[in-house]
Amino acid sequence: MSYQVKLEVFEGPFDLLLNLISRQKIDIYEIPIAKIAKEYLDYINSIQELDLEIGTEFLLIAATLLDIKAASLLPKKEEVYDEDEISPQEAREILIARLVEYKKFKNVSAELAARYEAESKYYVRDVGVEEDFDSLVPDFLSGISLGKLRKLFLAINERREISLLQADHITPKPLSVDEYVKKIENRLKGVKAKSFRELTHDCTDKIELIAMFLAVLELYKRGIVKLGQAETFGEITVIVSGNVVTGNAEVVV
Amino acid sequence: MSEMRARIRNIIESLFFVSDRPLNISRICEVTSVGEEEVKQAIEDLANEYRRTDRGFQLREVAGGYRLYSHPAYAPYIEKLILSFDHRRLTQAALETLSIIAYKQPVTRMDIAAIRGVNSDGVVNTLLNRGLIKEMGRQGTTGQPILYGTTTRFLESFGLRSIDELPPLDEFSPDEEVRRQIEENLRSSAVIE
Amino acid sequence: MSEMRARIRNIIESLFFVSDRPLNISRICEVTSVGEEEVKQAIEDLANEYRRTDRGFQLREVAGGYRLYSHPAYAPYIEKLILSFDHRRLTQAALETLSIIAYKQPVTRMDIAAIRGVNSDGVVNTLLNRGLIKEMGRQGTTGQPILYGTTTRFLESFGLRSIDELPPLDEFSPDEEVRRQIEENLRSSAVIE
Repeated sequence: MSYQVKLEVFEGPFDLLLNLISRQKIDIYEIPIAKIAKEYLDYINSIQELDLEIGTEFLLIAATLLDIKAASLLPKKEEVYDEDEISPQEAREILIARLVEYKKFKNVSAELAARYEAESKYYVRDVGVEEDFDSLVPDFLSGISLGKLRKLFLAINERREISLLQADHITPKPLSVDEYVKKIENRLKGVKAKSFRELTHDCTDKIELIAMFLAVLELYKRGIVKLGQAETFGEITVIVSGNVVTGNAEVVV
Repeated sequence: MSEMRARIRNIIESLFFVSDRPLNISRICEVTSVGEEEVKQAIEDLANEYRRTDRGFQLREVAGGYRLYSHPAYAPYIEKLILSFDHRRLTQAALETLSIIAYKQPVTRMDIAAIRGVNSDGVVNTLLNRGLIKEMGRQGTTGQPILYGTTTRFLESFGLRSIDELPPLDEFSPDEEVRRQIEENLRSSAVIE
Repeated sequence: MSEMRARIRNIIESLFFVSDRPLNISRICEVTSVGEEEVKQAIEDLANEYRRTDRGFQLREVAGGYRLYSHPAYAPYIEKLILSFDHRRLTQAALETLSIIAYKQPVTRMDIAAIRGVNSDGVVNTLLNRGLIKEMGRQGTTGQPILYGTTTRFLESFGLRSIDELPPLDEFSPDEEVRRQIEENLRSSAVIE
């Protein structure tokens, strides 16, 4: 038994717009801009319902689309625009140019991703200086006070917290619960039970903990484990009760 | 191979073996007191030998120097042995931002946001933390915004010898079909039903 | 040498290449799913080959297994190379790692890497060699990773009687800018659907 929860995510308004455009089957008797503008707004509404913060950038593009749409619906007449005001026609040209430019980088980022993937198969030696040559490395502790050491530790922790929190709100990191299901299955191999704390000892961030918890629930649903908790907020025990079967589950976190 | 040539090759191999960063030819010349031509010859000898005998490692030119890497064919075994943190996945947002910085460097955060259409500060900070980009000074305009560029680690992580090795950006322009689709869909002069 | 035998030799060579600790035979069997006899054969093949061709490195049997070392004949060149490096980066990495071990001990290499965001094995080895940290047993989880803590020498260097005398962390409060950044990011952080 497997389940699928997937929310389409976009890297920004241009990404969304390109996606909507690529799905269109162009019909010359239709008014494309009206359709695109509607779909764009529908998407924004749907993510608002999901309580995701909407970037002002999304709204700005929505306004531009509505502007172009409005101009297309009004009877044709020569309108006069100020020099520093952008006409809907100009706004459209700018938008097209920006979309083309963005698409170029989106394309090349796929190429870079492939290179990164290929490169990940190469490992370097990271052994450090061999014992025999250790005396050539300067003394790390010279001029270092305890206060400095403490400061360093706090700085690393802080840097880490910020980078964990700075997950871009428009591009959440997808975690596959199935991966965590497999991880838990491996950790339960050959044992009767383990506490949730033991299972998650190496989780480095909250999102990962949540994914582990979802994975435990999934295993419970599949009848592979039973759960026990002696008291409220007490330790959760994961008890092996069935055979290991793998299915597919994906969730976007 | 002459004895001398083999000796130079072995000395240089030992240097690659202990180094935790790419070594360039001038540093090797300096350390070994051997001329540039002989060093180049030795590097070629080593690279050929590893290739020919299909060893567990390879010599590669990367980020302005040469460095030993494990052979990619054996990656699955190495992964079983060690845990790697340097190859954590990059998100689509990070890849897009990195592409922009790589091709347009030096760029400001505003330049990046203008191309992506979305504020990219969080992604820029993440890339800074991971050492893939760095500050390159400030732009001489109002507000003097910080300029960003890619690092040596970026080159290493993507297996590039230098930034010039990036494929030409023009090759990635959307094709005619996509352009036409964009134009048509944002057309305002459509027939009203 | 049969093709199979050469392949096993190359896989094992790649493992030695990336490993910063002695590897014992049973660990190699486990990682490669190859039998003990074949692994021993491969180790012998490698050692013979390095000896015969007088490479820049050697395979040595040390306490607990086998490990690659640079060839002692080339030590003068390696010394010159190490002296030519800028050690500021290493010092920074070493101090960061030491501060994590001091405050979070006992910790595994994985814990350290997770906190620093990069693989820190080389630095951990250097600190071990320097006698500032030591192994403190093994964690009772999968893989039984080694736990590290600070040594008496570490305490002595700072004139501490015990590790409890380390300055406490809690008096610290992040400055306003950082706090604001964290809060803002929390507000926009991801949700699970």
